[in-house]
Amino acid sequence: MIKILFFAALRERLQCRELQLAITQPCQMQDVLKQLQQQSEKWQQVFSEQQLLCALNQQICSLNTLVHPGDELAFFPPVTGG
Amino acid sequence: MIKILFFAALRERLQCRELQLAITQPCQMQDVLKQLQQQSEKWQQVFSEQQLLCALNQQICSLNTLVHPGDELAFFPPVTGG
Amino acid sequence: MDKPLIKITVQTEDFSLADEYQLLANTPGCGAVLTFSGLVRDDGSTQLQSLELEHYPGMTEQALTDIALLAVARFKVKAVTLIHRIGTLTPQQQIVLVGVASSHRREAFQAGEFIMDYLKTKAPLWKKQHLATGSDWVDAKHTDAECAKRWDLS
Amino acid sequence: MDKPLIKITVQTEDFSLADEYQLLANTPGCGAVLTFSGLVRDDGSTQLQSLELEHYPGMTEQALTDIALLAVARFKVKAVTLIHRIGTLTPQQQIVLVGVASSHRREAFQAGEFIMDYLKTKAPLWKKQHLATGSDWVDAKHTDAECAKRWDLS
Repeated sequence: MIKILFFAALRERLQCRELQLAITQPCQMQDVLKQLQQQSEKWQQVFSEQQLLCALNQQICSLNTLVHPGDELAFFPPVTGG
Repeated sequence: MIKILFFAALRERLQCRELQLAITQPCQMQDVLKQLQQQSEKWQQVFSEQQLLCALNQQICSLNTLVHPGDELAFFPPVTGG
Repeated sequence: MDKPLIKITVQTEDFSLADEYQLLANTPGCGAVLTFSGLVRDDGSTQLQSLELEHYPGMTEQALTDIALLAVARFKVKAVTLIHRIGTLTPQQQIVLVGVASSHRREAFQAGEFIMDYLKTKAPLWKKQHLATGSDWVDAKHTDAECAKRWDLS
Repeated sequence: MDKPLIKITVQTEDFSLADEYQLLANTPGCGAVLTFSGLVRDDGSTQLQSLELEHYPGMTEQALTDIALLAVARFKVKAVTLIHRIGTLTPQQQIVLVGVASSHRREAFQAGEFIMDYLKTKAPLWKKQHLATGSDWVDAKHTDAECAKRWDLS
């Protein structure tokens, strides 16, 4: 299993703060993203419209980064703190 | 007459804080400087050894700047505030 | 060199700039203290009622610690304080504080600006503005990405 | 744009950074407040007992006002506070405060650094240090002239 978190505008549009996804072997961030997009037409649309960053275990990462079972992933819009 | 002020290391070495000099017509800062150097051998030495800035009426100026009767001049070492 | 002093906080409560300044000014061998604070701006035209700050708990603290460590290593500063507020803020309230103590002024200015530029593009914080006419998420600024690039961070 | 608020003081008394910060933070439309303070540094090796600050009364105030006006014109900041102490100071005491309030962070950082670089090469102030072993006038730093050159000031 992996834990996936969503924040800010993405969280609101998906109406989802967190979900679990079953993976049994390492894959790339982009494979996870593809699987999320296939959840529904709405998810497909939200992910295609929104500019996104992703993080693996609380570090910003690229879509090529390898994901292992037990990891914590997150997707979110470009940050606007400060 | 013009008023001439000295500050910091220059003031200490000349043992002079302020003096008046008689001028009746406009001259350059460097003419005033030459006259000061001629005061004594000690003044000659101090002015030749010390790196100096000068100001006319409380604005930093160059040695070519014109001086008029009634002006306030100052000579001092490079500044070290802040 | 003494071990650099790093203080990182993510909090809903307000902070006292005076207290944080005093702490920094007490850093041994310090000759320069810089503080930068970001406030909720009300430019009069937007009728901003409040600003809501969401963050990624855990990752925010980690990201702020990383940037403080980078700043210390790069600019050899003696102390860094970094406080970011979350939750609901109103115009003129304090959002963020960056404090730096160093031997000389140049490092303090550089470290302070580096930290803010980094934070604006890398720390997982998001602003939602509540106006009289409705609410919307603040868009990331292109200029912030440009600022971060100056330090080879993106 | 509102008329920029400029506060210049040359004084023997200490100043309160907290009070000056609060004043700057109240500037209408301000989203960023930067403060920089220079302290008497004791690096442990010099056995500094005190620092004496001499200045050119009248010209110092004029020079500080000029640089504040230049900073306001160049960086479009909303408020500048500039306080310089004179007289005898001991290690860890505050010497100088530069405070800037602006809409955005970049102008505040730039104006703050510009003001310090200018002040270090153009304001008629001189430091004499009293050590356990004797007293001497502090030499002007070549690096300060270099810093001022970055802004085309020399």
